[in-house]
Amino acid sequence: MLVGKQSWIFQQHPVIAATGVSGGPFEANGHLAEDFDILHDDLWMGQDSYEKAQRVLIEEAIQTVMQKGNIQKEDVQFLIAGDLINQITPTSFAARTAQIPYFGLFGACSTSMEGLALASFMVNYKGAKNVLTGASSHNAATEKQFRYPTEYGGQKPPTAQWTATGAGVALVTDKKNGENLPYTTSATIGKVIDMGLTDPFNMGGAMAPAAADTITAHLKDLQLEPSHYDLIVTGDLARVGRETVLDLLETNGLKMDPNRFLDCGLMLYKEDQPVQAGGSGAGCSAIVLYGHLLNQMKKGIYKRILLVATGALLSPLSFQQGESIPCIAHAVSIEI
Amino acid sequence: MLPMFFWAFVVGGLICVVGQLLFDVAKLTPGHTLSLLVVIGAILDGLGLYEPLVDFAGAGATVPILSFGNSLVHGALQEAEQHGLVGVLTGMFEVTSAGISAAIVFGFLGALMFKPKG
Amino acid sequence: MKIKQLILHVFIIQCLALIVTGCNIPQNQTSKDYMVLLKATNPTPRTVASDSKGEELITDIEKNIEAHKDLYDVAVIKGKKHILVVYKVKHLQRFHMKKIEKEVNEKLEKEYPDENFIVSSDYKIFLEAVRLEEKMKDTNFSEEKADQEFERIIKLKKELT
Amino acid sequence: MGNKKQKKTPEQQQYEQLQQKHETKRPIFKNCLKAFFVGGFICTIGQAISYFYIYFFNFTEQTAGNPTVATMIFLAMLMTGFGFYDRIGQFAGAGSAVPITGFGNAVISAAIEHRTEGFVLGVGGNMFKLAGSVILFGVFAAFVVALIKTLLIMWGVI
Repeated sequence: MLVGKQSWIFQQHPVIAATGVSGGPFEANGHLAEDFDILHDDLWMGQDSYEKAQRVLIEEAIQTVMQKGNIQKEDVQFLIAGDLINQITPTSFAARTAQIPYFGLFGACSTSMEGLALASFMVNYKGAKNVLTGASSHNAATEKQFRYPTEYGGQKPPTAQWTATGAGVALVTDKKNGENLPYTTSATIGKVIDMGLTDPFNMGGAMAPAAADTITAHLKDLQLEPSHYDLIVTGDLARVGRETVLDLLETNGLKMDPNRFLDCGLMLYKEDQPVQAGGSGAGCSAIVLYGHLLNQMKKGIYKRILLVATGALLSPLSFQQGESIPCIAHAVSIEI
Repeated sequence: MLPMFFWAFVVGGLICVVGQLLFDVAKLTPGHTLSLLVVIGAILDGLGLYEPLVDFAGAGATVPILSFGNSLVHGALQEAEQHGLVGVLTGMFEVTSAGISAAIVFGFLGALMFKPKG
Repeated sequence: MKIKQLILHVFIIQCLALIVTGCNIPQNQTSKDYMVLLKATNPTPRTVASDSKGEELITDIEKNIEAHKDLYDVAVIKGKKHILVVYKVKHLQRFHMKKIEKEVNEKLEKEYPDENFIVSSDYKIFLEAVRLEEKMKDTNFSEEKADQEFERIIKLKKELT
Repeated sequence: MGNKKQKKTPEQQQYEQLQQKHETKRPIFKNCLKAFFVGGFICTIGQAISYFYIYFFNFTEQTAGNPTVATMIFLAMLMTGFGFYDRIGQFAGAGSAVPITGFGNAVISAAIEHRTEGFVLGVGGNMFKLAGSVILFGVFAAFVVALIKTLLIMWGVI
């Protein structure tokens, strides 16, 4: 049901029945290693290109989620997923393997919540019984696509971010089997915001206004106070973006508790890992939510969270042509 | 010879500091910075200033990418001395061929031998 | 797979090392000559063909050149047709090497108009001059061989320009 | 490039200021220091290699430049291939980018990166995607400079 200007409320409470999360070697050394279902110690995942490696990550995440959710592919109606690589081929190729009717999404790093919102909407209105949704990224494949060759010795400034290697896929169903499972309650779809920043090594700064806009809209549409949520988590704003968005929200009249305002990009890696400002990438918010955060919720640490995935909608071409970086953010609230 | 090492270190280091300032203060990408330095090298040689620096600092002046512009001009001028204006075109790679051909050959060998580590 | 790659690496590196080192390693080096690059050696002036008049001349030349304030360490060798004059330039003066070379040339031509000079400040030429000088200390080293060596140095120097 | 600044709305400019407050500053002095020492060190190695060629081979101070450059690019290939050069680059910035080894690294890293697209379209087509601009602007600038100088000499100006 539409509430306010741009938000949905899911009265049927679509359930996130199971999740599958895979990651690479760098993530295995990070903070959240125990929340992964599959961890690779080889960045190539046994493939001969990084793009294929990313496909493997998605395939594995899909397999895991179907196993854990105890469901056959015939019973899954749709797969809604995306990534950052050329025309989202890794996801499409994984969908070819999965043989599930497929919506390919591109929302850059906001793909995870865009997918979860759409999946919840479908399930809520009986457009589907079981939907898989997810997002993925691969560090080396993304670097190659957007920046320099991985072996190139260019210096990254401290505002740069490290693209996470990993895929997170969730199974959204209409079954309420009484178990202690998280469910989605509402979603806010953001609009594209461009504050004219052009530095591709400062994504956090570019994406912060989009996050602030979506959070403000969400709270206004649902008439909530920030304290309604135990935790508000942004996707991959990292250090620079997180501080900026807190500042922006305060000017909007929303006082956040910094201890209850986290960022996936900052949670994923340890302090001593060379990630500059923090993690990023389409997979970043997917693996942190579907791995770590839902586990925390099942343990009862958090009851209500709002996840705001942010995406920078640039391409290597657009920034070389001197265009600024348009950004977007989508929010989904999850309760248990 | 020992002072040569010292001055190579100092001059080479200073040229790199110029590059770093172009990165950090002027916020240029590595591609822009290196292209700019090569052009500066070419102009310095045109003014006759680079050769004394090479005499003075040895590898401190020949190893930084500036010297690429310098040797391009050098080759062109040498050839122009003998063959006139056509020499400007034909002599360009006379001196720099080593760097470019080494980069091509070793680049290809590298692609044969290695995979990106990530 | 990994072992195969490793062998390939080692093989290619070996090949390159062979190519690099395989070509023209100079013959019979003397042990002391690396000192040339480290400090002033002040080698004795020599003539390829022994004649006392020539020796007097080159000692004179050496003194004359050494008087230049920007130079140190001068080697002079007289061949049949040319006289090779090699010197080192004080480091801070290396900015003006071209000017100094011109000055030395002019001075030599003015004071010894009858001789043919080859002037260089290149370390390599200096090194070779000292190597030749060392060899010529040995009385068994024939005049012919010395002349050959001398011409080789001259050729090397001419390649420079 | 010129119209980028003009197009910004007041709102965007305001945000830019706010954002800059939170932006982690680049440690310029520290970066310069690192660039100085690593860059200087690479040049010193270059000097040692060129003395090696002068001493053991028939190269003079001027001709030793070519084999020195080739050797340094060879070393850059090994370091790039074994995955060290990008780490040195992150530490040293311009200190490892400005020396000729950085040029080698740009060519070689691109070549290695694109081998998955095949040797012709991948390696061949992308090898110079980073270093190409250096060659282009180097050659063009050298052409202009040499042309001007040659003409000036021909007209007897200098």
